[in-house]
Amino acid sequence: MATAEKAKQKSDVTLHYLRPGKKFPSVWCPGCGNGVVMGSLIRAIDNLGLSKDEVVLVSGIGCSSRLPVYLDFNSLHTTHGRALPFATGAKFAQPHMKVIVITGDGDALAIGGNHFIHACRRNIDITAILINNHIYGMTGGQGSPTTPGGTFSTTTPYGNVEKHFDPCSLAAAAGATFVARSTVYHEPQLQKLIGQAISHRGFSLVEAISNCHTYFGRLNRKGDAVAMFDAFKERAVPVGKASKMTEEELEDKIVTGVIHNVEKTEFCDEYQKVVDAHMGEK
Amino acid sequence: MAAKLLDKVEIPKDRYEMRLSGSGGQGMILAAVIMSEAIGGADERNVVQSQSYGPEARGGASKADVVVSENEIYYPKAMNLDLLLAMTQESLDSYYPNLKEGGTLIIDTTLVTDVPTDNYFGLPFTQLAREKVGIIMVANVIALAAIAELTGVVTREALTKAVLGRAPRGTEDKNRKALEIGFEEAAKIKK
Amino acid sequence: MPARERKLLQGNQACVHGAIYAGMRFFAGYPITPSTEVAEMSARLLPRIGGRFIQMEDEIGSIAAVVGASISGLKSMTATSGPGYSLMLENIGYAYMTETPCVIVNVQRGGPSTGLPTKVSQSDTMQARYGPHGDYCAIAVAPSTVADTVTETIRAFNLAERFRTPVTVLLDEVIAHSRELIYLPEEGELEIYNRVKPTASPEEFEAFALTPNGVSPMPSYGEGYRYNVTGLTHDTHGFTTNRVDEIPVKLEKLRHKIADYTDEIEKIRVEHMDDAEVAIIAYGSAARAALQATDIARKVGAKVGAVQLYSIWPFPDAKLKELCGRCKKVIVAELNMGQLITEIERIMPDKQITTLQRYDGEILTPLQVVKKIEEVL
Amino acid sequence: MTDADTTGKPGPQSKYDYSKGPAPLEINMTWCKACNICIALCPKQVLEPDRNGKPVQARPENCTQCTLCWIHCPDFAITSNYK
Repeated sequence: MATAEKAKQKSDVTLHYLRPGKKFPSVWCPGCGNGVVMGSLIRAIDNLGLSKDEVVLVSGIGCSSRLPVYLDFNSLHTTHGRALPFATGAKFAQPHMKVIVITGDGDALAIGGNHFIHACRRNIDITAILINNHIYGMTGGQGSPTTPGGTFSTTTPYGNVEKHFDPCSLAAAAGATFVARSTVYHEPQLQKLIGQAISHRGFSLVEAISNCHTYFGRLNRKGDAVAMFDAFKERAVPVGKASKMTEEELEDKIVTGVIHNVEKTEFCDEYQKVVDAHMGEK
Repeated sequence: MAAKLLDKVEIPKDRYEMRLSGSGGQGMILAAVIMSEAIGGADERNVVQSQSYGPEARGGASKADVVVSENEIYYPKAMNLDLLLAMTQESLDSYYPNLKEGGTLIIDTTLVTDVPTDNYFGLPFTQLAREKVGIIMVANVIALAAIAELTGVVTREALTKAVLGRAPRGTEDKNRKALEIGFEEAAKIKK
Repeated sequence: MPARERKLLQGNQACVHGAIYAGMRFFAGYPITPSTEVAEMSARLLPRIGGRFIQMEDEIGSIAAVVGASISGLKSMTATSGPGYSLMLENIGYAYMTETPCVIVNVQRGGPSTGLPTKVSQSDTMQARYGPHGDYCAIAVAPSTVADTVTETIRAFNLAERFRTPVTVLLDEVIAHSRELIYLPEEGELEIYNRVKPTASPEEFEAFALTPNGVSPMPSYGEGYRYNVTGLTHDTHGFTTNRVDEIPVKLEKLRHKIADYTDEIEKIRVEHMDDAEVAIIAYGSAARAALQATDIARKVGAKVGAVQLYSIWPFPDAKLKELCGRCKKVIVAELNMGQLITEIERIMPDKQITTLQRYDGEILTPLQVVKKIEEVL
Repeated sequence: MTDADTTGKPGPQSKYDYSKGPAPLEINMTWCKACNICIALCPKQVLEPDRNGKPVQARPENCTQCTLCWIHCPDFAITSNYK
C-alpha cells in the first residue's frame, strides 16, 4: 500500500498549489502541453520543499505565459518578451527568492531575444522554463524563431524559408550555466530537470518541447495532441546516446537531458561582494 | 512705454559672469568647477556653472561659464561676460564679442598673439606651467590664481583650498607651486 | 548650529542624491545622453548604502527591472532621455496598469528620433502625459534648478508611493548638466512617504481592493500575500477580466485615485503676479529665462509676472486659471513648437495667449522673453 | 446515459470489485477537456471515452498505478484514488 499512498499523494499534490479563487479549467486548448509543464513545475517545487512565499513566477505574453496566474505563488504576468528583465529586477531586489520565468519560443527568442541572451550572460540566478511549441499559439499560428525550416504556419503559408534557433545552444553560448531539454511526453524527466534547474545557482534554462496541435499540428499534418506526444517519444534521444550519433542521424531528433552544466559566479552574489566592500563609504 | 522697453533694460548688475575658454584638454571645465567650489566655500554667494557639452567637449574649442551672484540666479547661462579667460587664439576670437564693455580680459600670451584691444591682462600661462612647474597641465591652475589676484572674485585662501580639494593625490605640491606662480605673476601686472 | 557645507552638483547628480534621500534602493538604466550621469552616480552611491544598481541591455529592460524590483519591495528609479523614454513607454504603461510605484527621470533633449543628443528641449511634455497607450492619469514633476532637482525627485518618489503609480521627472539638458552650489537636505528635514502595506490577513487580502482614496495597500513579494500582477485589465483580485461591469471600475480607479487628489500634487511658483497685466508661464529651464526676464522687465516698469510649473501633470487647471485671473495676456514660453500652450489655451479660452517657442537646441534667453513682453504689452 | 458519462467513475456494467475499495482513479469531469491523452497513454486500456470524449474507467481492475494518465493530464483532472 506504500506505493499507492505515494501515488495518491503525488497525484493530487498539484491541487494544493492552485491559486484559490482562480477558475479552472485553464484557458489552454484541450491537450495543450502547457498544462503538463505546469504539473511538472508544481511537482518539482513540491519535491524541493520550497515555501510558496519564496517563489516568484514571472511570465511575458503568449499561451505559456498564462501559466503563473493559475498557481498560488507570487506571480507577475508582464509584457511581451520582457519577463526576464522583470524577473531580473525582482530577483536582484530580493536575491533569496526563487525566481522562475515561464516563457515561450516567441516570447523568449523573438521579441525577448536580447533580454534572453543578456540574462544568460549575467548568469543571474533565475530559472527559465521555455515551453517550445514551434509556433505562436495565442495570436493564431504564426511562425516563430523555432519554427523549423520548410514547415507551415499562417505567416509561412508556402513553407518557412528561415532557419530556426536552438534555444539550448543559444543559452549555453550566451553564458547560461545550466541548460536542459525534455518534452511534455517525458514528464518524469522534465520534472527532474526543472528541479535541478531551480536548485542550480546561476541562470538555468529548461526547454520543454511541447505540442501545439491546434496550429502547428494542424498546419503541418502532425495530428492531434496524442499523435504529437507519440512523435516526441519517437524523436527523443538522451544526450549520452546523442553524443555518439552523427549529425545526419540526429536530424529531426530531440536531444533530451542535461545539455550544459558548469559552475560560474552568480550575478547577485558578485554584486553583494561589491556592496560588502563599499558599504558605508562616504 | 512699451515700445521703449528693450532700450531701457539692463543686464542685472548683481551677476558676475565668467567664461573660461580654451581648447579641449586644457582643463577649462575643471577650472570652472574649482572656481565655483572656491566661491562656494568662501561665502554664501550662489554659483551656476555650465559648459558646452558634447563632441566639442572632446577636443576643439572648449568653454566653461561661471555665473556668480549674491541673489538667486535665475538664468543659468552667461548673458554679458564680466570676465573672459582665453587660453587660445580661437577661443578669444569666438568669445571676445560676448565680453561686456569694461569687462576683464585675461589671455595666455603663449598661444594668443592677436588681441583686438589694449585693455587686457596677458600672462604666458602655458609657458609658466612648462618652465616653472614642469607640467603644462597646471596652466589652468596658474590662470585661476591670476583671475583671483586680478579680479578679487575669490580670495587666495579659498582658491588654494578648492584647488587642493580637487588635486589628484601626489600632485598637491605642483598645484601649490602653480598657485604661487599665478598669484605672483598676476600681482606684478596688476594695475 | 554647525555650518553646513554646500555641494557643487550637476542636476543629474543632484537627482540621485534626492532619490536616495527619498529611499531609492534600486536603479536600472541604460546609458543615454544627456541622462547618463544619473546612472553613473547611482552606480557609485547605491552599493554604499546597500542598494542595487544594474545596467540593463536596453531601456525596455531597464524599466521592466525597475517595476520588478518595486513589486519586490524596493523603491526604484530609472533615468533616460527622449529616445530611451520612447522605448520605456511599453512598461511605463505596465506600471500604470499594475499600479506600481516607480520614478522615471527623462532628461529631455531635442527630437524626434535621435534628434539632438547634447541639446536642450522640452518636447517630451506631452509624451510624459500621453506616452503609453490607453487611459490613465499621469504625474510629471519638473525642476528648474539643481536644488529643485533634489526636492522634486524626492517629491516624485513620495507621489509614486502615495498614489501607487509611475511618476516622471521632466528634467532637461541645461539643468541636468549645470552645476550649482546646493545644500542637501538633512535626515528628517523632509517628509518621506512610504507605500501603504496591507493590514488584512493573506486570506482576506484583495490585491487591487477599492479603497476610499482609490489606492490599494501594496505588499511586497515574499511577505505572504501571494497575489497575481498582470498588465491585462483585471478585477480587484488581480485576475484578468473581460466583464463590462469590471473594466470601467479598473480604469476609473486609475483615473480618480489621481485626478481627485490633484491638490496634493500641484506645485506652482508665482512671482510678481499681484498686479501683473502679462503672465509668463513656463517650466524647467525655460522658467529660469522667464523669471530673469520678469525681473528685468519689472525694473523698467513693465507689469509682468511669472508662473513656474513644478508639476506639469496632472495639469493644474483650476489653480492656474485663478492665478492668471487678473491679467489679460499670457505668454507661454517653452522649448518646443507648442505643447504646454495647448493646455493653457484649453483652460483659458478667454485670454489673449501668445507663444514663445525655441526649438533650435538652445535655451530661451531672458532678452528674447523681454522682447516678447514688449510685443504683447 | 450511465453515470459513468458524468462522473468518470466505473459504470454499473464494470467488473470492478468495489469491496476492494473505491475505483483507482478519480476524474474531475468539469476540468477535463476530453483531449484523449490519458486514454491513449494508458498501457492497460483502463480508460475509454464517453460520448463526449471524456475518460471513464471501463477496466479499472487493470490499473497498475503507473501514473502515466495523471502526470500527462494538462488539466489536473485525474487523481489516483488508492487509500
